[in-house]
Amino acid sequence: MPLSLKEIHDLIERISRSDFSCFELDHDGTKLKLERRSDGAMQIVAPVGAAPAAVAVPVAVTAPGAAPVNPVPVQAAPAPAEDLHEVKSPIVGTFYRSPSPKADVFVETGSRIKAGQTLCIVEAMKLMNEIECDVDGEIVDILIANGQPVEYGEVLFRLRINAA
Amino acid sequence: MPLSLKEIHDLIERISRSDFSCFELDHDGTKLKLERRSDGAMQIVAPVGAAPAAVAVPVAVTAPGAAPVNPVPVQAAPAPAEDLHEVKSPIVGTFYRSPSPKADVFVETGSRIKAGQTLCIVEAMKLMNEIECDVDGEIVDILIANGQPVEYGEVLFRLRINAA
Amino acid sequence: MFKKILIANRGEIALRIIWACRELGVRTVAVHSEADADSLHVKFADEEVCIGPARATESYLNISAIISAAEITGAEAIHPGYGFLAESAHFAEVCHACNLKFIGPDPEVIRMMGDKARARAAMDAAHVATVPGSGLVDTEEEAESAAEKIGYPLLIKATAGGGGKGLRLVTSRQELRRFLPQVKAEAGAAFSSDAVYLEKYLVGTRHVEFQVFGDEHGNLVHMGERECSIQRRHQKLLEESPSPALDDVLRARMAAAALKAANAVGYANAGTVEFLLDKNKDFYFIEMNTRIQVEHPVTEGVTGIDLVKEQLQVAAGEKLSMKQSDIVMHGHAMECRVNAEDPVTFRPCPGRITAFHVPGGPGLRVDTAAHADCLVSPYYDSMIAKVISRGNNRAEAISRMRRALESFIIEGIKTTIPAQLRILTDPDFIAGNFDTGFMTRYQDKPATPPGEASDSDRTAVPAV
Amino acid sequence: MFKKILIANRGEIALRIIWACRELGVRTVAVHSEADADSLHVKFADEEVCIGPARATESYLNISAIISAAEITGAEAIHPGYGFLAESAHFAEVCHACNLKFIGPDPEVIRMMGDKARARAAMDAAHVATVPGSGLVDTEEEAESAAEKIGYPLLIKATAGGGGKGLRLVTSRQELRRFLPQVKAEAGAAFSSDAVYLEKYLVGTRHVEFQVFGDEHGNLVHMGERECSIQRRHQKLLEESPSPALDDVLRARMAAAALKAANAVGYANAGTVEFLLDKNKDFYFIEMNTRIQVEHPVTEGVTGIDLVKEQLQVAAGEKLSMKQSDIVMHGHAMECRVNAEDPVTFRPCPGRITAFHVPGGPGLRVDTAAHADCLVSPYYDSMIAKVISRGNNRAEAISRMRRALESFIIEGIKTTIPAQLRILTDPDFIAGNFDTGFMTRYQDKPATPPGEASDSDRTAVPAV
Repeated sequence: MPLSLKEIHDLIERISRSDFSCFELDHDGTKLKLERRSDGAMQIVAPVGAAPAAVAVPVAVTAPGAAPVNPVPVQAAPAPAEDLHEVKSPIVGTFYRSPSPKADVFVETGSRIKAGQTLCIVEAMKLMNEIECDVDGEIVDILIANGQPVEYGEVLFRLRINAA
Repeated sequence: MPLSLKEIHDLIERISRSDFSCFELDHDGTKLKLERRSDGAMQIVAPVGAAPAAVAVPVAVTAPGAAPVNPVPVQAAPAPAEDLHEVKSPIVGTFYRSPSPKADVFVETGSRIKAGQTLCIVEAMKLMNEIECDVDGEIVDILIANGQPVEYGEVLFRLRINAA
Repeated sequence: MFKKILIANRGEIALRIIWACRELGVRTVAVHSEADADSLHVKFADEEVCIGPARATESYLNISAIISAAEITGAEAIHPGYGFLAESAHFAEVCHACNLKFIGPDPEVIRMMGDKARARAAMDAAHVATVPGSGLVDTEEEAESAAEKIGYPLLIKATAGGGGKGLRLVTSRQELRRFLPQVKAEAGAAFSSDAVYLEKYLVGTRHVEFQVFGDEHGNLVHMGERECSIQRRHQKLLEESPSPALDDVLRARMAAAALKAANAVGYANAGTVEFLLDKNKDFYFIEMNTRIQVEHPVTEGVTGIDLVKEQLQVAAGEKLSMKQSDIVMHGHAMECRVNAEDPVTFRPCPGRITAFHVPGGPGLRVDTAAHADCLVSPYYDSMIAKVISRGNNRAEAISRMRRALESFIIEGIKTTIPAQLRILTDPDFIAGNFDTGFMTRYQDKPATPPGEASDSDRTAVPAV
Repeated sequence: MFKKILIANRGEIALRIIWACRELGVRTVAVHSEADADSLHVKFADEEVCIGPARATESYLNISAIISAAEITGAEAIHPGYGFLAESAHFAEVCHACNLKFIGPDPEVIRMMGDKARARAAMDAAHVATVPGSGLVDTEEEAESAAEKIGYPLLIKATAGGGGKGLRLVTSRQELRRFLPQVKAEAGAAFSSDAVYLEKYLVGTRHVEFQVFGDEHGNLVHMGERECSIQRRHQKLLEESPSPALDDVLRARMAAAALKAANAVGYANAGTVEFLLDKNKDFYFIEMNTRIQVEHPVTEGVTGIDLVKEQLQVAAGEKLSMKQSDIVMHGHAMECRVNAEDPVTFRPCPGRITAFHVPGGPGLRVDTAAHADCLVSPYYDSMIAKVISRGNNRAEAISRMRRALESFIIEGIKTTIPAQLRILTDPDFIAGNFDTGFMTRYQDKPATPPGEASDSDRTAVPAV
């Protein structure tokens, strides 16, 4: 028997409150897939079976009065394939792709990187902190635009690690 | 994989808050069965598999400050077998087994009853309301003592209905 | 003081009464329908009795079941709350006949104030101004001649009416002829009395009511006013005290009239005298509510008096705990009623509440019997919470109410919170410029004339 | 007024500051550790920044991350709450160096009051009585000669101590010799300063503190006292105002001393002057807390003033919104801290809250960031809610608190509610007869001497 609407609502609610980035279910005629975008909102990608069209709206995991969520287009932040390595910001600050406004960027999408190579700068309290790569690989995604603020733990880059 | 202790706790909590009278789960090595007694408490009947002994205690579904639940001894109020008929009080009042203090009781355990026969009196606002039986059968249980108050809908008698 | 009382009500007001009893050391008996077996008023009472099935007529309006519940539990008194049997003179009489103290005024006072024509006559005798109107009118001819004297527009009102029923605005003789038989027929069907009278329809009026309180020793005080003009189809949405329309002189005049009205009938316990106030600062008695009101926390906010505890003490024969000179108002209080209704159509939206988080912080109070994972029943009133804010002035009370409603999380059902927030940001509301027609700006067309008495917390009492 | 501020805290105080900002129309930035991503202060703020992992030293005590968060969000000021960085003079200085207004007093005042010896010297100069004691004592000989002058019993206290650490009761010269090096070693390890001094140990004293408030224009007022003698091992459990021990004359004397203390250092913003009060009605300055206190709602309850809004206004350069003569106390207020702790052993019991229902009704306030299905983190303070009751007198405040705690539903974890209820039914507590030793009757043996300053809301600040 496929899941009821209520059951699907419950699942959505539950997953919304979790920190999973992806949830897939194939259950007796119901297929449900939830993916979390990098801005924290959930998107219902493929409600099939018993799920009516009415639930196929993004479920923003925000309380009333909270800042509006800026939906990031799916193309800009595809879910990482299983072998992509993430480089996260170790500090709060402002993200810069080059050592100075007129200088070349440290890396581009497609750049081949060695561990220890500088990927970017995060400025915090007027200090320029160089963020180094911890693996050998190739840049697949650069998730932050030049000059944008970053939080602690925010993903900056995704790399395909070199095959051994 | 059997359920974790946490998962079992969650299930118990969830079912406790629900109004299910019985819950059974057979899931990859874990078998769990919960049954609610007539006083509203849950009893874990058969936690097997990953469920440790520590959870095998009755979960009383009461809030702090609420009236204490009087656990009904299992012998005194056995769950009705499937063919027992219940006679409930249609009004709030005081239960009397005989028409006057010195008179004989209307019925005893084991009495054979015809539909329309008086089983007891419930006094409300000084009026003596005779409660009549709605089936033919034999009295199996008398659940209220003489002179005790009864609520609306409270079970007074259980009868075994005569085979047709 | 009583040792044990029974509460003949449900929801937030039943809980409110339980809190007062606990503070006074009085034991409580909750009664409930089968639909309410898991309700908080049942959980928090010391004892509970199921009195019938979900339908109110068979449970919360079932006098015999309620009296029996009091008898089997040994309760000494019954608090009726608001709605249900709170203004049933018959119920109050049955209580007394069964040696149960009814926590409210004398049955005869309830009966008189429940009959609009008799209440009006009593006020006329006490020299309290009432809205210009007629005596009972039966025939078309009587009505027309009375209407000539009063002038149009006017209202046809059923003596036993309430809740917007048995009420019709007419602007001409033609309309009067057309609607008179209709209102009589409606009233006869709904209230088992088809007596009607005519009343001048006042434009641009405010609904301002005074809280009065008497004891059984002849003492009587007032506790200031509540401004209740923000109504939608006779449903109060937001109440506040003090009223932005009153100055000290007008307040003193209206308070004196309220005390005169209550004195005229020898009033004991909590009561509310409702007035219409027009732009010339003239005010007219419209009715007296002989019970605790939904909006009593507004008065508690500015006076610091616990009205329900006072009700219990007075009913137990004690003297009022304060003199008039002890009652001092501080700051400003405001109440919003949060209903399980669509915020645009105001249609009830019962259902299961999946998440529920009440706002906290200074100057806020939330009275509710709702909670996470509770069912808002379709059988009863749609009000699920009252939010009361208190500030040192009206601006602070408004800003506090706004942030409270913005941070009140209720998921799973629709509520009127968006409608309340719209009111709280309306420039006319913020400036204090409004009358009972205020809410018409948010609706396409009023179905009944805006204005005057809201009876949302009075439930029609069937003859039992 | 500021357009946007950052709140460098978590839990109920972060929410409390958000409420104040919303009422003033100030936008808020929440900062949070990875463990707090789903917390209510994050949900209710206008913006939020993750500043580090769960450990407080890497997040809520991480000055560089907090300042960066303020910079990337464009906040103009930082409210530190209580605990964490609230009494770090260094943090306040860094804020100012980065053009961020620190919402609190001047860094130099924070530094002076955080150094017990310097604070004492300032009070001596201002002729505010302090507990008889010595200057810094380094050697055994210095200590012994100072001890002869003060008399036993006395306390060895570390200058930088707090939270019950760096503190030892000694009753004889032998004990002094034995424990002096031990306290110095402890203090050196815990606070990076091993400076200690001696202080007379007073028996049967009460902890009574005065709320003071200054602005940057030289105005200074007091808002009455808070009685905080109900403590367990220097943790306040219950606070109230007014104190049952003060009459008007003593209140006026102590208030004058509190104002003198604050004036002596040119105090601006909210502060608390703590006194020990002995049975002879003599009182001694013990310390000044240079921040908002956990128990500030008690003062809000009796004065009607919103202390956090006042903090923001004063920090923005406005004058105090009231004069001393405007501040009038009404009724009685009481606070119970509900902690996720075993009610007998007081050991923290973190875990998941499965059901959470806060009490409502008149005269009650609950400040909390907890909710149903939330995790009480083992990383931070165990306080999950503050319940504040207000009544027209102490008896009403007590009965109200009792019914509030009895109806506060928290399932899934243990809380201190049973311990609080025990206090609220204790005849000595009800009679107002207690001192800081009160709680020893409920524990086998106190590990540290009962009495004086509770520092539960002051967190040791690591050198950053």
